[in-house]
Amino acid sequence: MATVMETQNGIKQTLAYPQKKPAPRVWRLLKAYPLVFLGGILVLGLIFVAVFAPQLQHFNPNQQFQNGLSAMGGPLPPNSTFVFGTDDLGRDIFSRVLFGARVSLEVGVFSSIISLFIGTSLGIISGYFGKFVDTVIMRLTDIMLAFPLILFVVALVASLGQSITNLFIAIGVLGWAVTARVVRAQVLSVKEYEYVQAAKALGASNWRILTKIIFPNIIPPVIVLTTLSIGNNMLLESTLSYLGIGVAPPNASWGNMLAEGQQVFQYAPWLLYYPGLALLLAVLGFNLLGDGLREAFNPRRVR
Amino acid sequence: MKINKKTRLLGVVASVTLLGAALAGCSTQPSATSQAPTTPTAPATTGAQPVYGGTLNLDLAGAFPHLDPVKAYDTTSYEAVLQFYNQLVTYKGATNTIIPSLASRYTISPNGKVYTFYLANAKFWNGHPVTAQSFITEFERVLNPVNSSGGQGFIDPFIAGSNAYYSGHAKTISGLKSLNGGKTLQITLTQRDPVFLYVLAMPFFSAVDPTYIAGHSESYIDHNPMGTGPFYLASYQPNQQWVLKKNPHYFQKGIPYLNEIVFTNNSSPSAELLHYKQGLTGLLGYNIGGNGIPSQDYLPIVMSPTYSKQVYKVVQVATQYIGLNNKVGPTANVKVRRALEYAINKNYLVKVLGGRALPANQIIPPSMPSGYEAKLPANATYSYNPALAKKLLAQAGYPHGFTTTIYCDNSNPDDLRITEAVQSMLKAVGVTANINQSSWGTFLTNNETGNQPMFNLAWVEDFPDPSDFLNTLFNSNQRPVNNSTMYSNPAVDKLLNTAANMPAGTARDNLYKQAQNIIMSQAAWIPYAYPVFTAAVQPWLKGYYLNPNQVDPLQYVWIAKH
Amino acid sequence: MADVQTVEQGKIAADKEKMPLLVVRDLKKHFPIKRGLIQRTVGHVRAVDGVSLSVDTGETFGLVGESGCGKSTTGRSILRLIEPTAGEILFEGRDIRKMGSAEMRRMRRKMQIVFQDPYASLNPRYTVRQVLEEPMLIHNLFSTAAERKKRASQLMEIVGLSPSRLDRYPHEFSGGQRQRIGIARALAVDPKLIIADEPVSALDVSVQSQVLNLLDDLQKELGLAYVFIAHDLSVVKHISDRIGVMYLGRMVELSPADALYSEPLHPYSQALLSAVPVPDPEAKRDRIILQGDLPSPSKPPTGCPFHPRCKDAKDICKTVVPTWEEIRPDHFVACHLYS
Amino acid sequence: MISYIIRRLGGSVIVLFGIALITFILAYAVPSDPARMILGQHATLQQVDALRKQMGLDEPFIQQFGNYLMNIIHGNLGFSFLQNLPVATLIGQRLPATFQLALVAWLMELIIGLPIGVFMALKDRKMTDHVFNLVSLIGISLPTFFVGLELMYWVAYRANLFPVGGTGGLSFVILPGLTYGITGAAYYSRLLKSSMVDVLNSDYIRTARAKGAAPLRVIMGHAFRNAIIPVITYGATDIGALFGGIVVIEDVFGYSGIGQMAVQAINNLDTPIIMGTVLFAAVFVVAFNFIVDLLYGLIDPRITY
Repeated sequence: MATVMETQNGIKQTLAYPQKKPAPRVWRLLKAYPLVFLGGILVLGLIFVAVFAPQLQHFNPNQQFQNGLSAMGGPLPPNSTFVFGTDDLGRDIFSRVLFGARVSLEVGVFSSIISLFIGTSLGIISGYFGKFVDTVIMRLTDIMLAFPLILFVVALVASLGQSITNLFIAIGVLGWAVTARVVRAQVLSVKEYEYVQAAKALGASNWRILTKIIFPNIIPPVIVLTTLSIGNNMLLESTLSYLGIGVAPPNASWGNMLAEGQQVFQYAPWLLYYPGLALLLAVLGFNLLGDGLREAFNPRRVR
Repeated sequence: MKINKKTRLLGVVASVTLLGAALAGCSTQPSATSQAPTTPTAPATTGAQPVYGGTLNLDLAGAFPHLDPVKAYDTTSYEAVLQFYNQLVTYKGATNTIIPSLASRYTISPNGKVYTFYLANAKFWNGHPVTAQSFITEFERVLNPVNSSGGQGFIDPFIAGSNAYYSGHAKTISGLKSLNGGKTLQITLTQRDPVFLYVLAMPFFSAVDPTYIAGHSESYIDHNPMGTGPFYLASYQPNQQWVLKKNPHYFQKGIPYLNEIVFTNNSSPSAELLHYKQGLTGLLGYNIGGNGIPSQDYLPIVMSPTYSKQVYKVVQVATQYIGLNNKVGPTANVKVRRALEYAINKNYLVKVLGGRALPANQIIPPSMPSGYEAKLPANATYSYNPALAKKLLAQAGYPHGFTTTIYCDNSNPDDLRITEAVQSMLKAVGVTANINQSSWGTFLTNNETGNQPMFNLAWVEDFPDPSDFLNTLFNSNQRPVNNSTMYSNPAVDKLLNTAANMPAGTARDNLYKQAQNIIMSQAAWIPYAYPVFTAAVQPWLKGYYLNPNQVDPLQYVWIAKH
Repeated sequence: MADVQTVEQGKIAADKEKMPLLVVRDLKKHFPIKRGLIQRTVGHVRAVDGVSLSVDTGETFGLVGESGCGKSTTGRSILRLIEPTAGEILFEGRDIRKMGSAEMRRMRRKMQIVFQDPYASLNPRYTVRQVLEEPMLIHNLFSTAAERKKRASQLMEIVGLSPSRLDRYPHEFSGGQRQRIGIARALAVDPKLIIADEPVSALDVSVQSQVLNLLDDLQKELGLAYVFIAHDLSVVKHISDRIGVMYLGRMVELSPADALYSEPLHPYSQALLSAVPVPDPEAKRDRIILQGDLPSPSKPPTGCPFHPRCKDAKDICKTVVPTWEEIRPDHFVACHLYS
Repeated sequence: MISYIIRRLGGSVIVLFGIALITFILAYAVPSDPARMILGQHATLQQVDALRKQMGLDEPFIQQFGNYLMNIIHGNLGFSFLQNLPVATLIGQRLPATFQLALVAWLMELIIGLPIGVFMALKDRKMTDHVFNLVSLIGISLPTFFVGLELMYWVAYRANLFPVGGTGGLSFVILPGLTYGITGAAYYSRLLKSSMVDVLNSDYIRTARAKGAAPLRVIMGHAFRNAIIPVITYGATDIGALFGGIVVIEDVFGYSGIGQMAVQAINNLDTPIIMGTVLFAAVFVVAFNFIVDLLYGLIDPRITY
C-alpha cells in the first residue's frame, strides 16, 4: 500500500499503480493478529453447539434421572452414562451444557442487539442533530453510566419479574449508553468530513446522509462494541444467575448451571467446571474476535 | 406459622399462634453422641466433668435483627434474646416439658384461669432485682401497638384486660397483678388455655428492667440488651462481630461454663463450612430455628466419614407441601388435585433434600404429640403412580394436561430445587408448570391473595396441637391469609369448630383425624416432607443438644481440652 | 452598510435586462460564543459581517483574503451548507434563504462546490463511480444504471481521467486526480455556478495549473460561473473576471481583476498584491509586510477593522468605519484614504 | 474554570436526580407492599392501611417522589424494612469495610495490570504479546464468583494462607481483592499497553532514543509518564465504582460490605436499602468522574475549560 502514501504527493501521481493485487486483508490480519483466528473458531464452535444441541444431546437436558443422584442425594461425577456427570437434580450435565450454549448465546446476542439498537439510534440522533437533543441524550447516558450496573439490572428484573425476555431487556437497556457514546463520537467526527458537506451540497437529504454516509462509518466501531458486549452480557447473565435472577428454571444456561454448581463446588466440582469452561471459552471467543476486529478496523495499525 | 423452610431470616412473619413447639419424644440423635439431658442445669454427658472457661466462636449468617425481646420474632433474634434474657418458664433440655425458670415455682388454679408465679431471686446485669413489675412492663410493651410486637396475638385476648390495654381503653392490664411486694406475679386469663405456659416460654415475655426501659429509647434497647441472661453483650461491631461474656451473677448457679461467645458475621455458606472444617467455629448450623447446616454444606458434611459423626438431627414439627388452589384454575377440580397427588414422588424429593426430611403422607407431622395417623383411610392415601395420575387427569377432562404456575420464594436454593423437581414430575404427567420465584416478601403478599394456582411452602407448628395445622390452614374462616389454598368444606369447618372447644383427649383428637381424612381425600395439599433440622458440632464441644423449640443450649455447653 | 445596498441595487437596476446569476446582499454569519453557568451567549464571532457580491453567468468571481477572513464561510453560506445569520442570496433572482428544504434540494442542482482537500472530500468507502453516480441518484437524473454509468464515464473524460478507472477507490488516485473527480462530481448535476473553495491550494504547483486550466476549459465549454475562493492573489489572477478582497468578515475592495492588479486601492489589497511573485523582473514593487496578526473576529477593532495593521492608518480609521464607495467605475473600496 | 466547575456540579446533580428518579420508579414498580412487609402477614387490613397512610404510600407518585427527594436532601435515605435501622446508618456501618476492600481490590488491579501492560507494550506484536493478550482476555472472560470460590477453596482453605471468608482486618480483604484484581487487571494492562505503544511510536520518543537515551530511561521517564494519563482517568472512575460496593465478590466471601447488603436487600426486596445503596454508589461514580475531569486539566496543560 505504499502507493497510497506516496501519491499523497501530487508529483508522484504518475507512479505505476500496483498491478499485483495486495495480499487479502484477512490473511494479513491473521498474520498480525492470530488470536482473532482463535476467537473466530471459538465463536463458530459456540454457534455450532447452540444450533445442533438437539442432535448432540445424550439425554433430554431437563429430565431428572432417578439414577442420576447418588444414594446420599448428591450429584454423580462423570461416568460412562453421564459423561460430564449429573447435577444436584440428577440431570445430565453434558446435555445441559449443550443447551446452555443456546440460552447463553441468546441472552448475549439479543441483549446486545437491544443495546445496539437503542445505543446506535440515540448516538446518531445525538451526534447528527446536536443541540438540545444532544444535551438530553448525553445526560441520559451520564445517568446510565453512573448506575451501579449489577444493582440496576437486578432491580429492573425484580420490578419487571423474572423471565428471559425481561433479562434481555434489563441487560440490553443497561448497555446502550456505552454504544450511544461511541456512536455519537463517531458521528461527530464523520459529520465534519468534507464529503459529508459535499453530499449536502449535492442536495442529499438528511436521511440519505445518515444512512448512506454516516452509518457505514459507524459500523466498524459498533461491530467491535457489539462483539465485546455479547461476551460481556453472557458473563453478566452468569452473575445474575448467581444472584438468583437469571434464566428461569428448568432451562439451563451456563449462568444458572454455575450458580447451582457454586453451591456444591467443594464436593462436586464438575458442576462448576464444565459450564464454567464453556462460558470461559465462549466469552473469550467473543473477546478475542472483538479485540481483533478493533485492531483490524483501526486505520493506524493495519494497512 | 407459615415459614419458608430454611429461611435464615424470617423477618416479619407473625402468627396468632405459638411459635416453636412441643415435640415430645421426637428429638432424635441418629448418629451423634448427644443425649437428652436429665436436668436443665446439669445436662448429662458422656465422659468428663464440665470444664469452665474458653471462648466459643460461631459464624452468624446475618446481623441480629433485634435484641429487644418485644421485637425478636425472627429465628436469629429469637435465639439471641434467649442468651440475654430469661422468661418465667422454659423448656427442659431437648424435650417439650415446661419447667420453671425465673419463676422458681408456679401454681395454676383448678379452673385453669389463674396462674401464680413465685419469682426466683435474680438480678439484672445492672444489679436491679427482678420483680413482678419486670414482667408487667414487658407484657405492656408487647401489647403497646407502638411496638407492633409479634407477641401481641399470643396473649390478646387471652389475658384478662389485654384487649382493653391494647386498644387504649385501660391504663393497666387488669389480669396482671404484682403480689407479695413484687415477689409474686399473678396472671388471670379470660378462659382456660392449655398452651399458655408455652406462650410464656417465648422470648416476648422475658423479664426486663423497668428503669432501664424507661431510661432508654426503643432503638437503643433494641441494640443494647439489659437482661438477666447467662451472657451479656460485651461489645459489638455492626455487621462484623458480637462478643458475649459470661454473666458471673447468673441466677442459676454453676452455669454458664463458657467465658465468652463470639459471633462473627459471615453470610457465605462455603466459608462457614470451611471455618468449621478448620476448627475455627464450634458448630455449623448454630441458628436452630433457622437453617441448621446450610443446605449446600450438608452433603459435604455427611459424605465425610469424620464430619458425618458430628451431625445432630431432630425432626421438626413441620410439613413441607405443595399447595393446590381449591377455588380457581384446573386444581379447583378435586379429580385434578387427586391426580396430582399421584404424580409426586416424595421419596425422590427427600433425596433432593439430601435426606434432611422424611417423606410425608399427611398434614400432621409424626413429631406432633397427637393427631398423627399411623394409617390413613384408602381414599386419603396416595402413592407415586404417574400412570394413574395421567388416567385421572384424563378422567377429569385434561387428557393433555394443562399449563399452570408454581410459586416459590428465593430465600433458599432448596426451594427452587424442590420446585424444579416437582415441575419435572408434573411434566411427566403432561402438566406444564412454570416457576415463579420471588423474594419472601413478594411471595407472601401474593400468597395471601389466595390466587396462586400452586405453591411450594412449609408450615411450622406454633404449638403442639393439631388445631394449629388443621384449623389455621383449612378452616374456611382463615381464607385467604392462612388458608391460602382457599379450601372450604362445611363438614370440615364443623369438625374443627367443635374440636376447638373440647377438652384435650382422644375424643378431640379423633375429630381432628376425621377432619384430616376428609381434607386429604380432597387433596387440598400435596404434603411431601417433614423437615429434619441438622447441626454439626465439634467433638470438643460438650453438652450440646437440640431442642425443637429453638432454645439453644449454649449456657450448658463447655469446651473440652482438644 | 446601508450604502452598500443602494450601490449594489443601483448596479442591479442598471443591468435590469442582464440579471446576474447570483446576487448576495449583506450576508452575515455570526457564530455565538457561549460562556458561563447556563451557557449564555456572551458575544458573536462575526465570521461574515455584511458581504455583498454578484456573479454573472459565465463569469468568475475571485474571493481573496487571509485564512480566517471568512471567505470559506461566505462560500458555504451562499450554498446554505452553513445557515447564514442574515442577508439575501438571490440565485436567478430568487432568494434561496426563503426556500423550503425540498425546493432547496432541487436548487442545489444548479450550484455546486469543489472543496479544498481532495482527500477529505471523497468518501473513502465509495468507488469513483459511486461518487459520481451519487448526485444522479439524489436527483433522479437517469432511470437506468447503464445510463448512469455512461454519464459517469463521460464525466471522467470531461475532467481528463480514464473511464476505465471508474471502479477504483479514491485512495488509489493522486491528489490532482482526486480534485478532478471532485470537479466531475460537481458537474454531474449540470450546475450553473460552482463555488470553488481553494480548489488548488492543497496541490503541488505543477498540478495546480492543470486543475486551473481544466476549470477554465470547463467554463468556456459549459458556460459555468465560478466563485473562486483563494488565499492569495496569484492563483485567482488569471482565472477571475472580478475580484473581491475580504478582511475580517468584510469586503474591503471589489473590482475587475485587471483594475485590482494594476491599481489596488485598499492598503490591504496592496499588501496582498505585493506578495504575488511578478513574472517581469523589471517591474519593481515594494513588498509590503503586514504587521501583527489577524485580530480575532470575535473582537474586531473599532473603526476600520484593518487599521491596527495598516501602514497608512489615520486617526479617523480608529473610530469610524469606512463606507463602501465606488471610486472608479465598477471599482469599490471601503477605505478612509479615498473618501 | 470556576464556572466550569459549577456547571459540572450542576450536571452531576442532574445525573443524581435522574438516578434517584429511576430507582424510585423501579422501587415503586416492585410488586410488594412495604407496609405489609413491616407489619407481617397477620396484621389486619386496617393496620396495614394505617401504616400505609403513615408512610405516605397512599399519596400520588409525584408527591411520594417529592418526599423522597426532600428526605435525601436532608440526608435521610429512608428506613430499612427488615433491619429496622436508618439506611444511612446501615451504610455508615459498612463503609469502613467497603472502603478497605475497594482500596485493596484497586491496588491488586494495578499491581497485576500495570507491569503486564508495560511488558506488553515493549513486546508489541511479538509472540509474548499474543500470549499476554490471551491471558489478559481470559482474565476478563472469567466469572468473578468462579475465581472467588476457587481462590477461597485453594488459597484460603487448602493452603490456609488467608481467612476463608468473613469480615475483619486486612487479611480478610486480600482474597476478595485478589479476585477483583485477577478479573479486572486486564483492563489496566490493555489500556496502558495501547497508550504506551502510541507514545513509544511518537516522534519525541524517537528523538529521545535517537539522542541515545537508555531504553529503560526512555520507558520510565518519558513513555510511562505520558502513557499513564488515560490509565489514571480509568483508575479514578474505577475506584469510584468500587467505593459503591463490590456486589458479587462480597457475597461470595461473606464480606459485610455495602455490596453484600445490597444483594441481601434485593433478595428480601428491602427497597429502602436497594435505593439507598444505588444512590450511594452513584454518588461515588459521579464524584470521581468529576474529579477525573478536573485532574485532566491539571495533568494535561493543553486542556482549557
